[in-house]
Amino acid sequence: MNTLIAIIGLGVLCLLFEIFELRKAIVPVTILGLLAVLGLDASEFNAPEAYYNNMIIVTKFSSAFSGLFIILTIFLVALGHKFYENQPSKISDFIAIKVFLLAGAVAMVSFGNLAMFFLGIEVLSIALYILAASSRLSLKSNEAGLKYFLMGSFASGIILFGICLIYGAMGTFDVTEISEMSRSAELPVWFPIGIALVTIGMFFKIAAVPFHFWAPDVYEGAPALTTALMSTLAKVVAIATLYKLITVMNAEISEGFQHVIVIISMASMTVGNIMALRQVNVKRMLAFSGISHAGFMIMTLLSTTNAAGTLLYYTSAYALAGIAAFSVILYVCKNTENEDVTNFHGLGKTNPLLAAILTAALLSMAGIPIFAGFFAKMVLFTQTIQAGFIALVIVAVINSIISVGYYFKLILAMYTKEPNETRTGTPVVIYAVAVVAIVLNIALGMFPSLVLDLLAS
Amino acid sequence: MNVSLILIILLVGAFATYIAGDKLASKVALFFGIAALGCSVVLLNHFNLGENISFLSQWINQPHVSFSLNADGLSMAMVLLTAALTPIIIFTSFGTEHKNAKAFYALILFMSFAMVGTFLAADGLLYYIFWELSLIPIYFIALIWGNGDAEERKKAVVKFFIYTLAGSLFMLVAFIYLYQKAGSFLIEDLYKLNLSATEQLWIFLAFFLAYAIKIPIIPFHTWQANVYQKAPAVGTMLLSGIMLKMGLYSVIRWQLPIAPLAAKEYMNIFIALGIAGVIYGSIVALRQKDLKKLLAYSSLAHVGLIAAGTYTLTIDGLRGAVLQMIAHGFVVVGLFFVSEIIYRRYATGTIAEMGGIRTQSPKFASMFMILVLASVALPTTFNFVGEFTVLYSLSQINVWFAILGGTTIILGAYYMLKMYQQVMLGETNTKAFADVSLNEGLALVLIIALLFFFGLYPKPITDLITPSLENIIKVINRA
Amino acid sequence: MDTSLTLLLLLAPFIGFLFNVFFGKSIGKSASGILGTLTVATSFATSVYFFMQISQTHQAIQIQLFDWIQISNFKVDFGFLLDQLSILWLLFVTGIGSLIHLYSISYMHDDENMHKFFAYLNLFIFFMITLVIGSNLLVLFIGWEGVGLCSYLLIGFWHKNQDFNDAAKKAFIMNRIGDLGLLIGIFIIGSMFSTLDYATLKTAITGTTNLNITWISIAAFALFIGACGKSAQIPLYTWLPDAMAGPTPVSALIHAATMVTAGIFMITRLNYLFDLAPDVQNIIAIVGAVTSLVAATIALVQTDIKKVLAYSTVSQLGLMFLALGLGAYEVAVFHVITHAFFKACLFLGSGSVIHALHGEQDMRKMGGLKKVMGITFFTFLISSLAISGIPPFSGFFSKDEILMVAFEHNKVLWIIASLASLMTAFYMFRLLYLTFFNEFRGTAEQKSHLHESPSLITFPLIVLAILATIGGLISLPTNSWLNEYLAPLFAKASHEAHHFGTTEYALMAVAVLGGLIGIGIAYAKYIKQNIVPEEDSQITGFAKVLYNKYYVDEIYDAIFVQSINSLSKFFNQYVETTLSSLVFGLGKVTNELGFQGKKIQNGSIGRYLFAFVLGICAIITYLFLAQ
Amino acid sequence: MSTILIIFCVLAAVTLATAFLAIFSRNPIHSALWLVICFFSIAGHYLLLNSQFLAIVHIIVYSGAIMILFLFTIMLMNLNKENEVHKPRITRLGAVVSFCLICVVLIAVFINSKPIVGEYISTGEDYQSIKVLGKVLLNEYMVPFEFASILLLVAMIGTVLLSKKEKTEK
Amino acid sequence: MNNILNEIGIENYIFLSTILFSIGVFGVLYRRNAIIVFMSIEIMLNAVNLLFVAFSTYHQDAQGQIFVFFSMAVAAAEVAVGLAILVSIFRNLGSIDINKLKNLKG
Repeated sequence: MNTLIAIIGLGVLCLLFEIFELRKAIVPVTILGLLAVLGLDASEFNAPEAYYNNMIIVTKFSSAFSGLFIILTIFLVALGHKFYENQPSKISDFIAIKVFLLAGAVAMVSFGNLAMFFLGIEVLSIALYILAASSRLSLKSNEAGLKYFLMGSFASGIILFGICLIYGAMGTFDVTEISEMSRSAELPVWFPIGIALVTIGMFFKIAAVPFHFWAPDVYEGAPALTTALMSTLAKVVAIATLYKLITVMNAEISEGFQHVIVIISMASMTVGNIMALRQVNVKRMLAFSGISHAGFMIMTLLSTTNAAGTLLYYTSAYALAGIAAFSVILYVCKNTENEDVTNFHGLGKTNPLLAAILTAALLSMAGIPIFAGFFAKMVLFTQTIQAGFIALVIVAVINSIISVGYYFKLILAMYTKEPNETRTGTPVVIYAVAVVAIVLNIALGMFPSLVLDLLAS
Repeated sequence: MNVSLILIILLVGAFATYIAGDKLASKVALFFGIAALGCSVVLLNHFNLGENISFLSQWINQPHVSFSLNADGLSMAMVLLTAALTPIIIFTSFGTEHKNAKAFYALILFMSFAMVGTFLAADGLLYYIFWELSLIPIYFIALIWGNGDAEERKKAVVKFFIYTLAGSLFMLVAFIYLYQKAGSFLIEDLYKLNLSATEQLWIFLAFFLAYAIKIPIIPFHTWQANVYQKAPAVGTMLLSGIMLKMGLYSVIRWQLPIAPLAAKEYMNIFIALGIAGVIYGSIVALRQKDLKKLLAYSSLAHVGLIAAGTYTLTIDGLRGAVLQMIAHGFVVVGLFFVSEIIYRRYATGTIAEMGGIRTQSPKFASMFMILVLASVALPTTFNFVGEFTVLYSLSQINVWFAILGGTTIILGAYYMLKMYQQVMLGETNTKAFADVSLNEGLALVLIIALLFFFGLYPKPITDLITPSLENIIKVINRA
Repeated sequence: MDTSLTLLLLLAPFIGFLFNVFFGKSIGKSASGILGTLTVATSFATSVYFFMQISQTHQAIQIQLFDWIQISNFKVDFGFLLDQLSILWLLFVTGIGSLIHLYSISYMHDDENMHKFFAYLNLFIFFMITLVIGSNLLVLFIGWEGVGLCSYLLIGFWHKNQDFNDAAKKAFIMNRIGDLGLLIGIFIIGSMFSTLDYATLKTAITGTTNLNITWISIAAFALFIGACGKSAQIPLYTWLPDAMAGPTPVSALIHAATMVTAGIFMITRLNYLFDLAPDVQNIIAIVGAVTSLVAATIALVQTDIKKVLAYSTVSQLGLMFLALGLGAYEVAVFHVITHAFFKACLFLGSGSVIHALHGEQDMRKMGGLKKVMGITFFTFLISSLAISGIPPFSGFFSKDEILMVAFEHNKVLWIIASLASLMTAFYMFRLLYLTFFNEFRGTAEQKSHLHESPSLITFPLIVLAILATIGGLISLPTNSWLNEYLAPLFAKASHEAHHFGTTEYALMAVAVLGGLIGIGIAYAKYIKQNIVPEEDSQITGFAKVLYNKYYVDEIYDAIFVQSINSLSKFFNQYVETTLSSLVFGLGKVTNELGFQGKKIQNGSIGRYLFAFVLGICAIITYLFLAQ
Repeated sequence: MSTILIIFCVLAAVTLATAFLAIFSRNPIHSALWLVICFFSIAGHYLLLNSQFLAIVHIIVYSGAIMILFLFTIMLMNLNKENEVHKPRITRLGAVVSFCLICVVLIAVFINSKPIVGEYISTGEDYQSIKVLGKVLLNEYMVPFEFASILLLVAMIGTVLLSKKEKTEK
Repeated sequence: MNNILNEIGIENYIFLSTILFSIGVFGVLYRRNAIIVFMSIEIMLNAVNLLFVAFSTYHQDAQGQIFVFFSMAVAAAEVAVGLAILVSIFRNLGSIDINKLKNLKG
């Protein structure tokens, strides 16, 4: 709770800074502030408590994920320092929106009441619509914004309908009560339908097939930093929320529901990976990659009792790799019109460090050992096999193989092609973010227990 | 003192090499390579004295993974092979200029690190990690420092990477399944499992896919020739000299003891596949126009025989396979170095452009000849010891296996001598061919000396590996 | 003492080899030649010492150096066995070897790589000694392969000529086919008796009853294939005539006197095994007889002086195998020894001729050399008489014994063998007449250079001629020293039992008569009628078939080499590409799917939402309506 | 059929009809006006269900604010004259199909489910007067209430951000 | 006090809402004018709001109505943001035809 309040306070502070003409200080102060919030969050980790009539329930799960969100936000804010340098008058707005977005995200994982959940998801979504469309002179950005907005609102409608049906069945929005009731009596069929609809809405948010169509278009059109945010923070928030939703409401996962999850997971992985193979635009490629990762993350829903740690680990690994990759993309495509692979030609020669970081990030996403991505997949597979879905794991494995194809396309472009332009300038912040993100990723790979055991009961 | 030391040396070496810069890189790498070799010899000494040099520490709690390195005779032998070949391979590269040398040598040491790890790991997941880890450096080595047309090379290398990765991922699934059953990735726990026949079959096949691609056993070999041709000499040596042996080692260490019922049940099929590889590889090698490709197919034939030996599940088969693995490691490194020496002078790998070299470079010709002979397993070379033992074990299963597998000594002689004739003999070549330099000669002599020494006196290695192989046989026969 | 002497025996040539390899070039040609010769002579001296010793003690010397190969049910030592048989072999290997080394000093003097030649020769002797004195089959196998290697190196000694290289390669590969057989035999023996050691093996085989005869027969047959390869028997004989591409001393040493007898040595060594497999023995006898006849017929029309000798060697080896097959091991050994003398002499003599003619080997371009090359001619004549089986030369005794044994067992074999002997006499004297008699048919330039060879060449000739003359003494029909000497080796009682009666004398007379008839025909044709063989193109009829060696090379080429090559082509062009495209195909299909999939993602919000709605409907239907 | 049911049916018919008309009208202004009527009919439902406060809020927010915003935008863009070319037939078909599908599926599910039997509970307590709503909203739902302000703040910043011209400082 | 749903039945509200919701969905798919599409989404949200109130009555519970407030807030916020996006598209494109927004695809 304190975390949430502090974050909101920080967002307001950002707006105040604009008023007092302290623009230069916004980014550093926000980062410092977020670090402080991170500390606050950590202090709440071992003090689970419910606040304000169960509106906010702080648990290990929520504080751990909040911590991850805060870290990701720190990276994204730091990257914004460079990204928005040409729009000084808007920087406070951008930063503030991101901080509020973080607030929405934290609310989403620590909700104790479906109202909080819904408001959280709307804060997040609306902030994302704005960020996606934020490059107002670019038609691509506008298009991305509109597409995301239309489809997102549609999905919100579905979620709302779902919540409504849950309410209709239970007569309350409080998850604890819902959980208790769901266990006891015979329920009207509204409840499972409501759960299904909410889940579908969340599937949209994490871009799972067949609700994924928005993702590539929006990722491509949105400004690169927003894409970074969507592919890392937003996706992670959505899957964490979905996981929490399903576990906390104690929705009895019926066999049919498991089948649905399995099919969607398989479809997401397969479609995402196959579609990514022929992409030229790196952001678009990562969008499809994100879709396939969504498929992987959904696998955690099959073993709801003990997969929280796994999910945290997977999302951390994925998001950190994503941050590292996007830092490099931001650097490379800063002055280019698009984010095509051609821009990466010869990066291995012109900037070996960033090339190495991008390589590492892609390897992590591909699930090559020592990077956290490998352990994430491994633990996930272990759990899924334990849950008895070996066919799903085999599909996942085949997909991992396909995914190598496009990740390596980018790596090959960096190392085997001749550079077509000279790159100058060493933006320290981008370097720092990229290095820290990838180091964290590798550290997670070396000591997976640090995160995996965090949520062990 | 325990075996993790050698891993640390190699890893530190890789970083040190990178830091040392392009000029010093090769020397620093060689230093660390030799240091690792020294370390492994010292460790061997400790091992022989009966000290415990294994290493075990908890790593991941949930799922239960430990950082467990176990040094038994088999592992030590493979580690020694790696540790001995690494400095030799680094040394052979001294005659070739490599741009961005620091990265190049660092990758070599890193690869060595990963391979040593694979040989030592006693925890399934740790083993898998090292196994995968070794793929990355060779990928970059082949990709960046390789020769030939860049597009072709890219195609070959990516195919190789994806193909091998594909195989090993199924192994990962198998490991996870085993974990699920045993509650641990530790090899001793996996050895204790009593799986049903069906389970064993699937596990066996999953492992087989990984190993068949890595080794390679036909028909999973299609990546091999192209990658060998395109990779730089060092890469080819690492691949053929050590990396193939990872697959064979793993068959002995993991596949057979974990799924013995399946291994016994389908033994004949897998032996037959190995032997088919012998014949097929030899026949395909006959018409190769590229020296490195020819050597690749010869390698296919040899490892086919080794694989057949491992699948006999007899102590002779395993022992012969291990001996032959080590012998083949040295010979193939020597032969690829020979092709590199020719490449340095003629800048070609095409056999048709060679010929008549012997008159210009008698020393080189002799050493090449010896390597050719070793490769065709002439008695007194190390390869004979291995090949004899393997063929003997095959004859114990079925004489026809021995006869068909034995065709390697005929066909092998045919294509190797044909190649030697086309490359070295005939009218003096119009292009000048400088005889081997001191460095080149030294490396070759070293390899040759080792081959002869162990060819005449394989006892140290046999004694080293036999107890652990007997243990493995015991595990295989536990049910 | 014995150990170090054995090592001296073994290692002396090896040291010579090493020295010649590393320093041969710097110490000069003569020095390297002398060094090479001395090392072999040292071995010879040691062999003589051992011979003396064993003649007195009758005790085999066994030496074990170290463990070599460890197999589950047995262990192979690196050990040596010096018994009657091996010492006998040692004597003539090192003896003739020394002579040929000596000969080579002069013969090879013009070659720039003479030190290498001596290195290889030394190496050969080293391996031959290993082969002979090894205490088990695997050490024998070292030598077996080693001599094959040296043979390869020496046939292809003039490596600039790719034809020679082809011949060398062929020799090596055909040998290896045999080697595989030998290995299989070794495997079977190893698994049956858990030992490869001769001594243990002998006790194991002779001491046990109810052995599995089938497997023993298979083992014996496999071993026999090995022997076929090394000793150039049908079907693996074609390499030997081609091996004449090597320098003549090589032909004399390796391809006449020593290496090719390895097969006989091995079978004699394992006589107790072969005795248990009568079927295999029959095969051996038949193969031997047929080989001797076939090779002899081919030799009838060859015009290359060395080719004739080569086929003669094959033919004689066939006779030895005949004897082996009939269980008369000591007879075979006897013929090995006499054959070594006269055939070495013949080869060296032909070398002397070729030397004088600066490399000319075609008999049609020789003639009349008797006048200039007296010593060569004389020694050649003696050896020819010996090989033709004319008493009192050594060949008479040995060949006669073979024929006699054959007669005892099987008349058909005897007829074949006799026919082969008759032909032998014919073609040897054809060779002699064409080369040494009548007028010189070469160019004038060659004629002006004709000369007798230097004494370094003639001396070995003389020594060998003497041996060819008196060699028969070691095993006289009535009083065979050799049989007695070898008796401890054999499991069965030796053949000396045959008392000499009329049959025997009649047989002897028939044999001699045959020889004389052969000589007579040759005389009539080549001296009286002064016929010179036609040019290649004019040969017709059966002679052409013979001249082309029954087209066996071509048949082999068509059946084996070509089929393997086309198989290789097939594999390379189709199988490899198919397999490769299968793997690539998977990738391509996925890629193409990705490409096609892009069309679905067409940017239309309507379509996206439609998919969304469909998704919802599908899930709801599945969850709540389908059950 | 009771009066209430009849009222319900009429209101429902109006709601659905106006919703359809809003979608089918070519002219956006007409659409907006139909939609306003639709909202009013929904407010009628609220009144029917005796939640007067909500009905009023609904009219104020939707008809008063949101629809005015729509109309304002339509006027701003001068869209009122646009004669929209109809989407291609396949798209229309898709729309109809999905409408039917989602309708049929959802209704089928609801019909399939167990019908509610017996009396609806009636506690008799006041649960929807302004007073009660205010208490619930500002006590129990204080946090979401505050959080909604964040939502609006974000929307506000966002709208400003999207419309604000960049200062050309360079 | 009698529960009004005894007269009408909660099912009818559910059906009404569902149909209204479906009409919203239909509108989103059917129209290419972005503004109308927005309106259709508003219809969807209103359909749910209606159901909330109906359920609120069904349970005799105020929370459902409270939720409607939030839902309205959300609707308002969405409309504000959506229209802002629409305006900037109109500025760039001169049209709000969503069929013209197909630059991002593949």
